[in-house]
Amino acid sequence: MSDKPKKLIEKGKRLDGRKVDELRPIKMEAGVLKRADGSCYMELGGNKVIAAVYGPRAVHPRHLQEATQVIIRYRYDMASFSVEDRKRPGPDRRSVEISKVSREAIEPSIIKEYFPRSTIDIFVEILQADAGTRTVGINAASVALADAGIPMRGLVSSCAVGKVDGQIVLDLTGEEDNYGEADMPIAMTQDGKITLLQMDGHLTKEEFALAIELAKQGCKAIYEVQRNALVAKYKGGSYV
Amino acid sequence: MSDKPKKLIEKGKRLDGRKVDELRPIKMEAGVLKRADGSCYMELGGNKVIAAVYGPRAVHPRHLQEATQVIIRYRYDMASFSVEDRKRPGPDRRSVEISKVSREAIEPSIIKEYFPRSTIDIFVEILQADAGTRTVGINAASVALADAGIPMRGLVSSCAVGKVDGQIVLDLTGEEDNYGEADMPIAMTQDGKITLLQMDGHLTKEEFALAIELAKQGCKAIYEVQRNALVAKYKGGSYV
Amino acid sequence: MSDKPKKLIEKGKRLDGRKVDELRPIKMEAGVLKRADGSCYMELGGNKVIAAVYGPRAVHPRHLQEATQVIIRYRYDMASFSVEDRKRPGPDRRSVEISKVSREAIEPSIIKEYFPRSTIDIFVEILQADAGTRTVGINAASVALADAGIPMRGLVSSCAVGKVDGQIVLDLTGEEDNYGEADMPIAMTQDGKITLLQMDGHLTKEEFALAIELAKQGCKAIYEVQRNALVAKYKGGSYV
Amino acid sequence: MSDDIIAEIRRDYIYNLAKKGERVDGRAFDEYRQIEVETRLIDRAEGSAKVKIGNTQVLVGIKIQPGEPFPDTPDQGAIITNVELAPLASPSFEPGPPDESATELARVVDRGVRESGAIDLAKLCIEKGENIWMVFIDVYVLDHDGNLMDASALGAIAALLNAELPNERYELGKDAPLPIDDLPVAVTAAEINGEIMLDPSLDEELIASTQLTVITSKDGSLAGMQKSGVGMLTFDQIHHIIDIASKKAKEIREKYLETS
Amino acid sequence: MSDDIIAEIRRDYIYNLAKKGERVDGRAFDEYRQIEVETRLIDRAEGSAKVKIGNTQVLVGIKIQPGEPFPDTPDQGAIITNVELAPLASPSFEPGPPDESATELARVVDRGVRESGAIDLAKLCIEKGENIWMVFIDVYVLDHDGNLMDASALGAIAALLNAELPNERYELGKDAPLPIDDLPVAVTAAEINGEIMLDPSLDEELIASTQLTVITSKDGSLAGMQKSGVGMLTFDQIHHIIDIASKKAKEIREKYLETS
Amino acid sequence: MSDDIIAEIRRDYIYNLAKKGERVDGRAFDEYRQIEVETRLIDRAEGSAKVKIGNTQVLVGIKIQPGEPFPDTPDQGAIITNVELAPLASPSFEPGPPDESATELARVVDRGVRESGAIDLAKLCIEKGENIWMVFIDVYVLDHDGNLMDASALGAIAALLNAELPNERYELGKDAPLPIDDLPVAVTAAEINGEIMLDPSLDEELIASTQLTVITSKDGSLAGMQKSGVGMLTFDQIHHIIDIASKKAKEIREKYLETS
Repeated sequence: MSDKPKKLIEKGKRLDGRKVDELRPIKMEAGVLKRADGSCYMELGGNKVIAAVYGPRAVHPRHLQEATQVIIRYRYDMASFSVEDRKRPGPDRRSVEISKVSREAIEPSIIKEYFPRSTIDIFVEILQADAGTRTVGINAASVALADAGIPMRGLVSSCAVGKVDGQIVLDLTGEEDNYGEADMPIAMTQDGKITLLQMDGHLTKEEFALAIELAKQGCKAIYEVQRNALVAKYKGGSYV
Repeated sequence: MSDKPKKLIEKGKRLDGRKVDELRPIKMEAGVLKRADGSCYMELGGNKVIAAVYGPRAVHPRHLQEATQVIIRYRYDMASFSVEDRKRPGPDRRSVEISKVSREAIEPSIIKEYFPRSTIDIFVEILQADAGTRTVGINAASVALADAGIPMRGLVSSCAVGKVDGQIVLDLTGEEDNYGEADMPIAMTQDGKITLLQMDGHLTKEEFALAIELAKQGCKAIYEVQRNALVAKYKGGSYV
Repeated sequence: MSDKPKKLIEKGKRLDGRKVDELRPIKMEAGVLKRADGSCYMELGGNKVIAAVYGPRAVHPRHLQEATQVIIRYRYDMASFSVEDRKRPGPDRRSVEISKVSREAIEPSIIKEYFPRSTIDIFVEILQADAGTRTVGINAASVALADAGIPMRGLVSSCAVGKVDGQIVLDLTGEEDNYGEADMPIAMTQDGKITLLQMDGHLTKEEFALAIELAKQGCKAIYEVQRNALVAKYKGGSYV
Repeated sequence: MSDDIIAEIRRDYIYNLAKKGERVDGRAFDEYRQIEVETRLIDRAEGSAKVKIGNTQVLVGIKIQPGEPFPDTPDQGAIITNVELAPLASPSFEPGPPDESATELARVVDRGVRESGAIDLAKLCIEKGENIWMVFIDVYVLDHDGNLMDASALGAIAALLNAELPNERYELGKDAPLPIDDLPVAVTAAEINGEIMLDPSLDEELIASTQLTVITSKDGSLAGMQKSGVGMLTFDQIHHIIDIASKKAKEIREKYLETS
Repeated sequence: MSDDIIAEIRRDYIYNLAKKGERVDGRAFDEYRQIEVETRLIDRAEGSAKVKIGNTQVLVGIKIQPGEPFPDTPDQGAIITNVELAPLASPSFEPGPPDESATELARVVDRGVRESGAIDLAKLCIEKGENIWMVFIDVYVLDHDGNLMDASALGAIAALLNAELPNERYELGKDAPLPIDDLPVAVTAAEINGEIMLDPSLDEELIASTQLTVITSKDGSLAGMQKSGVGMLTFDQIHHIIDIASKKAKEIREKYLETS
Repeated sequence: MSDDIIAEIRRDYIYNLAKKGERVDGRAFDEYRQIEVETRLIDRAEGSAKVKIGNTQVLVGIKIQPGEPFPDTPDQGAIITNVELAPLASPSFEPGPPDESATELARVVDRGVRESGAIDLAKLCIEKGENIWMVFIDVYVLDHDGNLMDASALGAIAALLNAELPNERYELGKDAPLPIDDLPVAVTAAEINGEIMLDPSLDEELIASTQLTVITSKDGSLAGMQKSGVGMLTFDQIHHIIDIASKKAKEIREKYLETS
């Protein structure tokens, strides 16, 4: 880890030139994999993430089935080369927790009663990581679900907000996350209900109120990108 | 490990002031947990142990069921902070062996034909360890089974005997176990049949005969404590 | 590892005195274990290997069964003391791969349609290793299958060929494998069809053609030994 | 099958009560069950605490030993938090590696201590780049009747408060208390049928659509949050939870942590 | 059940085509699907490449870090190859430890690089017996439509070709390219109903009786072979495969590796 | 189902024989099956022995290598005992980590060697606190027809007796035999229908209510005991077992260990 820079925000500009309420550059494409029932690739700044959906499909063994609704499974995984120091392949405690909260963020948008005794599997692979991977994964997963034709109440959009150099900012970089005062990933449905909320660090109640308003804006912008990716799927498009 | 003290027994008194045929102070209480079907807390000297019983309950998957009798499972586990150097949570070879011999010590007292196709689970957690944990676990487990209303032929009582400074003694401390010449945990039914017998170290046949007589006395004293704990359950009581 | 000797072949003789097309001394005995349905012990130079076959037997759980044919399982395992530096017991990546290619080498010789919904288990234990263990395992496994009375189209025979000091040689020792230029284990059926083929190192196409002809000779010689071991089973014999 | 019917009846019953502003055990929506905190129970541990919230019971032991620092923080001690859902605590806990709930629980307790700055990690450095104190927080759940999050977090900070650095054992001077800078307290709320209730019992947890844990610092600021469980929360609900949670955290801190 | 019937119909269809010298997707027996190689996609990795062969897609990342040498090769660097059959790549891949196919795949790719002498391991020694470069080749299969072996092997060598030793990060001088001595290329053939076809698609793999992978060096010599799958090959078939595989390897090497 | 019936018939048959003082294979109650001990079979191992008791067959290999001492015994060598119930030995053995029976077996063999003082561990210290000899006793069960305990324990001590410290390999002088101080021998008895029988065969083990293993030292003292299996023993039965076991252990020691 390099040393902390003196200032992360100077004259309203962040180290990468963004304003405090600005997202990093985004790239998103649906339908990038052939075998998966639905898929989506997303870049957000240095993050490169791919999501795939399989299902609904039958559950084995049978005693794991649920009689009245589909079971959602979600696996968040980081590629070994996605981070500075090689990560051992496979799940660790961090990815187990992220898989859980990501599933809980996505699940309310799925109409689960349509497919009893079945499962929908969501796989998110982080190819390159640069802070905010779980939010990128949730965005890509939501589009992949739509791409797979899963009946949904709407898309889920996600972004992180936080506190850096005393200011509330949108979409933290790795550096801002490491040296900032708070990090808060959020996800919400199209109609503004919160499905993911985590926070580490310190915020006053007033700062929290500001932060959550900023997150709303961020998620709205993300939602437009998600919509466009689904529209673009029917016109072709390129990824990476 | 500190150095060996010169003498472990001086003028018939052991380092903690006990006589050779004396048990350490005991505290025992039944019914200390709400969720478990039966439970018991026991202290013996520095040992602090809690046992819980669940069952009889159905076995899944079905091919593990036994058609004519209940299956007994027993899990002895040491809390990470129960010993001087932190123990990694989870089973190791020692706890696997102790779980096996403890189950075999308890099982003969249970009337297994009453609950075919079912299982009774016994969980023993060592919260603090001070030599003799397996015997404390067996004593607490037997009371927890009774507390759960499992039909039994009687209680199983257990204690350790050993050889220290050339003498046969009852209920070894950690120090006596480390620097002594032999350690022999024993369990027996109310009518004096042996259900647990292990020995490490060296004993002549004559010493063994002495030791087993001393163990009989010890188990008898333990049995009284077990009985009282079950009686006290119906009058209330406090633990720890 | 000791240093590379100057020459591995001098005047047509190898370090252990063999000619380039000569196998190491072989010992083979069928039916050496009581519990197994079939078994075979084989020595090839310093290799000491035992193979056991169980089955056909029922598959549990049922959803793993195959409706029209038997499932073959093959487990190649090295004893911890079979190599210079103690090997941790249990499978590693090397043994997983060898188990796979060995199964695939053996499976074509078994008439699998005879036993639907069943499994045949082949266990190979390397007691002492000296280069070529997988080929010795395949030879012993094939005899063990015959010893178990499994219906087969014929035996599978296996040996390694390679390139050492620029020459194509049969049945490499550990030293020749370490310092040689190529190693190629092969297995074939009685009628000369290849069921195992692996190669590491460098061979020209011409060398490859030579090597495979030499392998044919080697397998033919091995086949005679296998046949004799099965014949000898009905006359008694000694192993190790 | 009959399990499902009982579950449905229980759900209806609690839902109907909630509409009337009531709870199964008669508590107010912002009322905790009885809390008990006992400390220094385990002599072998450098610190310990047993917390009961109603029938829920957790035992926390702190072990402290020297170790190597992480490469990216050569001058800071380390906190390692682990939660064991001991199978004696609930019929639904199985022996084995931690499942996702135990993992989440451990990570939220861990962040509640670490990210809130409760412990001054710089003071846990023995020799920069070489030797630091590793503080193991091991939570053993003994009886599970709901709200393990608050019980575990309270047990962790209570145990840390009475923990001693074992300097003597390693010939580093006299034993000394852990350098505690803050007393973060976790308060969990459940959403049931549109209503918000603090300290959900197990019955309530099973039917809650989602829960939100809010960790508050001594100075009243938010030191951590975790939404847990499928289900959604409105902005208003979140602001309401934060409001009552920070009040309740102050009460708990004063009553159980600042007296010891 | 109906799966079996579809499988049988597909098998018959491909078998009948093979008799007529044809393949499902219209290719000649010795023709590959379209190959695409993209490099330097992952900034965090010391080298990377994405390879597509038809719909099959693998991403290979190279990580390089200092480590201790193996006791028996104190003056040589180490190559550690790993293949992740990511569950997003196929409905039949499950999360969990590598199965025997992933293990075989990793080991053949590994030997194809190591035993062929593609990397000069002696130049990866930093300090004899103390410190060497460890080169991790991690293959992530993203989309599985057959012939993972050739895609993975091609991705590995393509990623190694653009990998840099991170000398600066460890204060060992300037970054430098990996010392690559050879460009081994794997070509896989499937045997179907007596016919030999290169680059089997997934449909073809599922009904092939066996496959043979041939790895060829720049100088045309054989640098590795692996028969995979139950089934037998005649001597003639093997010689034929080696013949066409070495020609095809040359084409692939020239087109995708020697231009970069 | 029919398995159960056969098991019941076998049980009745053996029970009835026992009443008449007889055993299935015609042995007396205190008689062993034929014992064979072969040593030095595995050149790669520092010591080895194969023991047959009837059809039961175990192979024990000793590997010795330098290593770090345990913190609490800085001047003593280490013994690590492992038992592999190799799946070739019995239809009921599965590949995988050791189950509770294998674990118990390994631990009893281990204590039989360690706690009996058979090896002078102080002489296995190379440099105090730094370097010691680690002695790995690996027992591979090849054919299981009952009484693995006695076969494994006998194999362990027989293999240790011919093991050599590989001093030359590590440039520590000349190879030397292990410092063996005692020759503990395990004798196992089964209780069947009130009768006590030594060396139970597999058939007898399956219906025995419990077993007791008694380990005896050269000087006739008891050096270890382990009751194994559900079931109870009276005091009289225990004294009787100790009596006949110590006699039998002396015979076995003289015949198979003191001649080599």
